[in-house]
Amino acid sequence: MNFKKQLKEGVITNNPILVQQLGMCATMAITTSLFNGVGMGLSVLIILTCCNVAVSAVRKFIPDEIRLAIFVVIIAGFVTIVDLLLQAYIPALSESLGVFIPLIVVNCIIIGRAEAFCQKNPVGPSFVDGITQGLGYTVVLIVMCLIREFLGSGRFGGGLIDVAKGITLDGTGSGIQLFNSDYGASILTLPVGGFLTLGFIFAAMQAALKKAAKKKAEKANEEEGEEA
Amino acid sequence: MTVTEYLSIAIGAILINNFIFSQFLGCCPFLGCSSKVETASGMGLAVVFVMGLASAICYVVNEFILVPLGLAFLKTLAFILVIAALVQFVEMFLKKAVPSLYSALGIYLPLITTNCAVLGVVLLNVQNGYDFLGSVIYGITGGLGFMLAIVLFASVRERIRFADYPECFEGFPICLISAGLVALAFMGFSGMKIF
Amino acid sequence: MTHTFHGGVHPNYMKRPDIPITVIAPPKQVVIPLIQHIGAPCKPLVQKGDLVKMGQKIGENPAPVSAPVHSPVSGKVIAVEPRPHPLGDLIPSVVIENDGLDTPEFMEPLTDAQLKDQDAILERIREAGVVGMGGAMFPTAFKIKGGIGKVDKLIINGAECEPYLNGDHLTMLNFPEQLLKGIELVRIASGVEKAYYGIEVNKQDAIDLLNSLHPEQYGIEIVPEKVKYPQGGEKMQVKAVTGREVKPGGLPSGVGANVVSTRTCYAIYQACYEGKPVIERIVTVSGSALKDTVNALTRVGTPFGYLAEQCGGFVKTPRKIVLGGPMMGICATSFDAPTIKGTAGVLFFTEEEDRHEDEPTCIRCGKCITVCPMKLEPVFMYMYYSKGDYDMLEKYHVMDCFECGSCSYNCPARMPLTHAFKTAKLMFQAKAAKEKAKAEAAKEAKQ
Amino acid sequence: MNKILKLTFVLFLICAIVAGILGAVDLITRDRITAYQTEKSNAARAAVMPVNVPEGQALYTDLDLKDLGIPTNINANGQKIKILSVSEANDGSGWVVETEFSGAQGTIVMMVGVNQALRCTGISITQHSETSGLGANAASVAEVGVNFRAQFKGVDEHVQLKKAGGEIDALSGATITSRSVTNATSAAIQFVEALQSAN
Amino acid sequence: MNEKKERIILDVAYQPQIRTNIDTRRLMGCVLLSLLPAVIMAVWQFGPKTLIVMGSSVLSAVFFEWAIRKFRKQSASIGDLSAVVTGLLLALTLPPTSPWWLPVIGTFFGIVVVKQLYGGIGKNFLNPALAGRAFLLASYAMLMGRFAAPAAMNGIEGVDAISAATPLAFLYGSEGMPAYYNVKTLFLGFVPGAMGEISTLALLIGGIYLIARKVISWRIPVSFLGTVALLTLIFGHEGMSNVEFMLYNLLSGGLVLGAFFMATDYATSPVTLNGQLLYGAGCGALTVLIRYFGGFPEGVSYAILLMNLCAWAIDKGFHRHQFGVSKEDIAAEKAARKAEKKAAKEAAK
Amino acid sequence: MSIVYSVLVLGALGAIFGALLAFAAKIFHVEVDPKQAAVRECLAGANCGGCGYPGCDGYAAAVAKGEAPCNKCVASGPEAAAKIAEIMGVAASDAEKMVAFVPCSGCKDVAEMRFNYTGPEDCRAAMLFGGKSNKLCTFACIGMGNCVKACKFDAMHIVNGVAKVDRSKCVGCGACADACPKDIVKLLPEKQKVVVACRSQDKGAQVMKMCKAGCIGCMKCQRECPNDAIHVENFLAKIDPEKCVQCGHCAEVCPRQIIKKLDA
Ligand SMILES: Cc1cc2nc3c(=O)[nH]c(=O)nc-3n(C[C@H](O)[C@H](O)[C@H](O)COP(=O)(O)O)c2cc1C
Ligand SMILES: Cc1cc2nc3c(=O)[nH]c(=O)nc-3n(C[C@H](O)[C@H](O)[C@H](O)COP(=O)(O)O)c2cc1C
Ligand SMILES: Cc1cc2nc3c(=O)[nH]c(=O)nc-3n(C[C@H](O)[C@H](O)[C@H](O)COP(=O)(O)O)c2cc1C
Ligand SMILES: Cc1cc2nc3c(=O)[nH]c(=O)nc-3n(C[C@H](O)[C@H](O)[C@H](O)CO)c2cc1C
Ligand code: SF4
Ligand code: SF4
Ligand code: SF4
Ligand code: SF4
Ligand code: FES
Repeated sequence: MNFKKQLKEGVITNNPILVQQLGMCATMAITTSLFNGVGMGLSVLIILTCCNVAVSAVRKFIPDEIRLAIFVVIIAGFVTIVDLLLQAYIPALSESLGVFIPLIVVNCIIIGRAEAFCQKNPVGPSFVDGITQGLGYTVVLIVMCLIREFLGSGRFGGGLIDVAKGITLDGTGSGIQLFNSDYGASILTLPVGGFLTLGFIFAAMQAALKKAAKKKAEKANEEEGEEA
Repeated sequence: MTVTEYLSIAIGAILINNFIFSQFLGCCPFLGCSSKVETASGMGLAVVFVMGLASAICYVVNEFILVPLGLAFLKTLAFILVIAALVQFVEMFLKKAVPSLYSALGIYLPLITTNCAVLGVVLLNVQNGYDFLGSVIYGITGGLGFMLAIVLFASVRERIRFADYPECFEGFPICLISAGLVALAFMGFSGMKIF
Repeated sequence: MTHTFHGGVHPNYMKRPDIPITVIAPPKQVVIPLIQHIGAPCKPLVQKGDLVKMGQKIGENPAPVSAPVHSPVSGKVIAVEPRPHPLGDLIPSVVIENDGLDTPEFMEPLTDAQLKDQDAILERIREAGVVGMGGAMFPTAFKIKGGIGKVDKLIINGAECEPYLNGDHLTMLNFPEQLLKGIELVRIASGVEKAYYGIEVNKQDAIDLLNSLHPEQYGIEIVPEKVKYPQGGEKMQVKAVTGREVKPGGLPSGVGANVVSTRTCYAIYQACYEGKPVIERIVTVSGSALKDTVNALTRVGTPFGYLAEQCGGFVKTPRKIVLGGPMMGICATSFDAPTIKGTAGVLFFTEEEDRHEDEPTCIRCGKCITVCPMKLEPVFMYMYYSKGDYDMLEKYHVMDCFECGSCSYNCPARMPLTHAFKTAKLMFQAKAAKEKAKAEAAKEAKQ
Repeated sequence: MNKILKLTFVLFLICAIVAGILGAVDLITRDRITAYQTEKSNAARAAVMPVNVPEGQALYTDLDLKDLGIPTNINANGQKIKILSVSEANDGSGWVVETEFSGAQGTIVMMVGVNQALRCTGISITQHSETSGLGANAASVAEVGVNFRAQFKGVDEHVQLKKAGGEIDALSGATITSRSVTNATSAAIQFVEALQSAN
Repeated sequence: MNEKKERIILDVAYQPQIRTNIDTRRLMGCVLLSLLPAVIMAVWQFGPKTLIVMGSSVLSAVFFEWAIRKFRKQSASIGDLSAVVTGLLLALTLPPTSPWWLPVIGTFFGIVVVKQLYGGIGKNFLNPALAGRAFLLASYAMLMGRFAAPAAMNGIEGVDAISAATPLAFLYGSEGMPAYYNVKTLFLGFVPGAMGEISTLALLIGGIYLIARKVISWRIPVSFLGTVALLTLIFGHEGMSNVEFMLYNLLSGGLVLGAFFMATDYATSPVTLNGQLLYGAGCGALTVLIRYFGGFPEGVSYAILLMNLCAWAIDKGFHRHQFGVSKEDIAAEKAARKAEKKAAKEAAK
Repeated sequence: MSIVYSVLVLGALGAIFGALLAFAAKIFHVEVDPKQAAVRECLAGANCGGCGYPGCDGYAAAVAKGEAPCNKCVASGPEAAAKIAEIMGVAASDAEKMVAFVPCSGCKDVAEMRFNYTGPEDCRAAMLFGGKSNKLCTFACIGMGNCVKACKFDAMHIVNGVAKVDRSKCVGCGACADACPKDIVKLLPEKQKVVVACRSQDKGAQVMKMCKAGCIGCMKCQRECPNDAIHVENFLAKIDPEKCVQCGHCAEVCPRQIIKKLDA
């Protein structure tokens, strides 16, 4: 397995959200500002990578009957570590993500990868898998944030970027106002907007994948034709 | 806590702060198990059951073990272990003791462990500082709210079967958009205060 | 008090009973299909080259559910071969070259004693080839026989609820006494004391005329009915007259009723009193492709193209030929097919009547539900039909649809509802047949 | 049996290891987390009730509501306001009262500073779910919000909206929010009054 | 006969061969006509600028309907006028002070996302106009709450011409109803409110016309209004008699507009007859619930949207028995099924 | 101190949980269908419910019972679907591969229409009218696409009014043949490449009037076939697959070019 292929899989062809359809809750709940999106994405990326490595490292010693229990304990351990670290060092992020940080424990992506990938692969690829899948997750979160923030309140980079202060890690950045927020459809920052935005991104992804598949098939056909 | 407070917890959990439509907890089974009304109600019942039970037990674990020992930071880990054990145990118990209920709910039980709503509800119980009864009520009514949402959504999906949407919306996208529209209607309950 | 049922529609009736009956000369060549009824097909009794007389029996099948056919003209048989049938495929038919002489060869009229004898009447009804002329074309003798003992209410169908058609009304007006006598015969044949004659009140003149002839002396009561389509439907007649509801999948005789139509009764009169078999009937010829409506007394076997010519020819190019009334009538696919015993009307429609939509979409107005006389829910039936969902179709009782067309008529979106339900019923039949064949094959394999 | 023991042991081991690590992480982070929380709550209180105490000394003392024996549900102009907590400024200048009440769209949590003279020294809204552009302006850092809140400096328990004959200008299009904020301010002052007379 | 002549290829269709002359376009036309009194009232009371809002709403609705169907390569459907109805109804639920672009966003959401994404007329499960309004309400609450005073209120003391309070704000507020807001002004429509909702009289004329033309059935409006009347009569409100309170409730807000024109939307309401009664009652109960306890002064639109979600389930629940099945038959069938279950249970034991 | 407590508490929880699970595994051990277990192995195990079944086990059980299609688990992707199909023995069968074929070429510009059909898109619905076909030729394919709707593999399409099989996609399941109310669609062995694309049993003269493509029973193919593999019965050429060697000579000599040699 090479990195490039895994990257493509993680971000596009086997994207955890858009293709594997896992981990919906946080995807819709916290993507209201770029700050949240990046923070959540990176948290998941780190936890996923750590869990992948840990699971893959101990995979040979785990009795099958309690496999899942062990996975869960490992995952919950890493989640708690990240949770505590965030509370101590980036409290703003911890506050704004709230219960969704501990809920990473039940995020299907992590167990899913542990079961589907790490259990069968050595540490190296598992590590890469954690990073690429985490990236795939993060990218979708960021896209969601950008859309919801822009259409909802005319802003870019809320919490993370400030016109005066540059990049802010304490979540106070007011973002770059692209148009008057009075004209923004603020419903998009509400739950309704979460469902709708993810729905449309999902559809766009399906359309793109289908188109790509069609092109591929056409190309294959052409080649076949040439050979014949 | 007073009776009115319990009542407002209940109404809040079912309608106003519905687990799905305003808190986004439990979206995976909500989207996955809603293609038929029958499946949806089975799933909903199972969630009510597990959420109520988990709230009760986790309250005890938190209040009598973790907090006195100063181990609040372990709650996520402890709770998920409890939930997983509980679900497994309930599954066993039902299989043996109440087979009829098992055949109705049992198949949904494994799915519930990975449901944000269950872990979410026990964490929120702690966060909101509910007492024992409050936690149980929040657990059960939160589950009822989930059930209301999923059953209603399942009936909407039965209708969407006859709709004619673009091909690329097949599957999850149209579900998500429909869920968004259902959430839009549920906004009618927002800000409602009964007590 | 007018009697009626639940649901139904009020189409634009376009009725012209004021136009007197025109006798149409039989064509040079008549085509007599050997199937003009429900049941076993007739076998030809004549061969190419035979000379036949008007009223001569030319086809028959001894099976109980069947009815013989007779030659409507005198002349020479020039072919016995498949020819286009108005209701479908190529069907074996006797083609007769008309000699224009109409030399008759009728049966003997029944004697007075026979006219009181149940068996003699039934025998004559069969011999004269009388079939349900309300459109169903079910052999009448068999139907009456089946009801003997079970039926306590005989209902004569005088609703003529279909738009355009005038044949029943004109029969009532022109041959009232004969009609009453015909009904009496049916009553005797059915073995009941009383017959109820249900007539829609838009034929008030006919009701008055019949009432003035003392119908009670024939054992007949006239029941005025509300003007509403499909008042003439069998189940609706039974409901309106007796208040009983025929069970799903059941026959009227299941609730002790039998329904015979006006024209059938008149045909029975002719058969018994005059010895004349079913060889002609009043056919309403109308539609915007023609100049005017014609109430044409037409021989069986007259091709549609010829009929139109005789009725004044086309003023516009016809787009559709409808056999029977516009609500229940089906489309013919060729001008060459002939009229048969069940053809009550031939309508030549142009774009004017056509309210067809290329891509209809249901707007869920529910207007189909309010009009369905069977209390079905067409909007859902159509949805499930479109998804091929057999289970739900069954649950929504598609098999109980009797294809009255009320729902489609009333649908603002022009959904082809009735068409779909007919197809769905056929699907069920095909499925059942397939399963039966499979089961039989399995059985055979075992043996 | 052997197998059961083995499984139990493995899971025990893993749990123990994870727990050990977590305990260590907790040790490292605990102080920072508590420090941050104190700092945050002090900052929120200082915004409505500044204190002058020597460096290094605690700024506020939390009072236990249960011990005070004063009713914590206050009816102000017909609205029910709940007192969540109260703390005393350590320089003796006044109190910070945390109130909870319903706004137009949901629950609002607000801090009110009250001085010894029973005058409001400032309000700050810490939690709310009012509509953005309407009620949410009450909490906003923009000019509308700042101006709105500034009106409450110095008011007494009889504070009222202009519509009801008082001195507070309501936020435009958000009378309900404005009214409940006003009522809560009044309730906080009433509470402090009861507190004073109880002492 | 005439071999040379080209063979006429006939149309065929299964029965019936004739159709009623009332088609979708005509039904929608009736709805438009019946809204005319309300439109006239709006223009009279709020001035001709309301025409701009209505115009932009209707035009944008039609444009989006046309554009999206073109984009999806579907047959054109603007001819059925349903988009015009949607546009007009959306405009009528907006405050008269709305800027012209507000309904454009609303119709975009209503037509593109709510209606055409699901395949167009009859396929949507949520009322497009109301969904559009809910979208706007959640997004531009500021603009959606600015109710101007009608012309009839000119010169009345203490009236803010730009943002007057609607009767509902007073009815459930704590200040009490000013004397000006009485049954007569409410009925005639001389009060602030959304463009189309103010005049109960104008709406009743239209609604009764629709029922008389059989465009809608009486069931939904009657059970809707009846439930609201009953519940408010029972529960009342302090400061006025229960009858008065009931009348004010019936006459204020979008209740009549909603009951006659929006709850009756074909696509989103039940089609079964008893189902319609339940649906109307549900709308009424939810309206009262939201008016009493909700975060918004007005509950009608959300009540209808919530009941829209239940329409399919209601229809399924009210599936009726076909002709020929008597009450005894149903009872017998039920008994048989029960007995069967019992037998199965015993057999299992 | 808290480290010690946490180790103790969690260790205890872990021990209890481990014991419980172990007991459970022992006491409540249920024999699962080996097929189900094999299917379960292929699934991602995310228990996400995306398949519409209650969890991966539920889905695996449904697949093993043959109640669910093999490709419902999106999370585990198409490869897993292929593997499951293999386990279930759906795709790979030992029998000779069959491909569907529609023996009619009466497309719109070729066959004379009998009537102008208006009604639901459904071949059975169109058969309600005289001739049981919308074309003058009563044997013709109606082209309303019941077969297309039945095909789950997107292998059947209506091209210019006649059903046409995409041989590269057809898996030979026979769903189209089942769905065709006229019994037109036939399954042929894939190696049978020479076919007669007509099924009219009308006399040649009649066919000439009705369809520009149809077989007129001219017997040329029968005469020219070097292997005696083609015969005209009821005015229709018929190939004997036992004798046919796929030379395609008949296709070359057919004056109506109704005998076709299929590629691919
Ligand atoms: C919808 C519908 C409408 C009918 N209308 C008439 C009618 O107007 N007059 C009539 O004689 N038969 C009508 N029939 C036929 C009757 O149902 C029934 O077949 C007939 O009265 C039986 O008498 P027969 O066997 O003598 O024809 C109608 C049938 C249906 C299904
Ligand atoms: C969607 C929506 C959201 C609202 N949000 C608020 C709010 O957050 N705060 C508030 O005071 N009023 C809000 N209102 C308006 C109130 O319900 C009420 O009409 C208003 O407070 C009257 O104030 P006024 O007299 O200043 O117009 C909202 C109204 C709507 C329709
Ligand atoms: C937090 C948590 C998350 C879980 N996530 C998954 C998961 O994503 N996929 C899974 O198959 N099982 C998951 N499980 C375990 C299941 O609930 C259930 O115990 C398991 O499917 C039964 O194990 P088996 O299928 O290996 O026999 C999870 C358990 C917990 C406690
Ligand atoms: C009686 C009646 C009421 C209608 N009400 C609405 C409505 O409230 N909102 C709307 O968008 N369209 C309405 N329409 C138009 C149309 O039916 C609507 O766009 C459909 O929902 C589209 O599927 C109505 C149409 C009729 C005939
Ligand atoms: S055609 Fe069938 S479904 Fe339609 S109204 Fe008549 S009986 Fe009812
Ligand atoms: S009448 Fe037509 S449009 Fe109305 S619900 Fe029935 S099928 Fe749909
Ligand atoms: S092959 Fe059969 S099912 Fe397919 S379009 Fe032709 S007639 Fe219809
Ligand atoms: S003649 Fe042959 S090819 Fe032509 S339409 Fe008939 S069956 Fe099809
Ligand atoms: S992420 Fe919440 S239930 Fe799956």
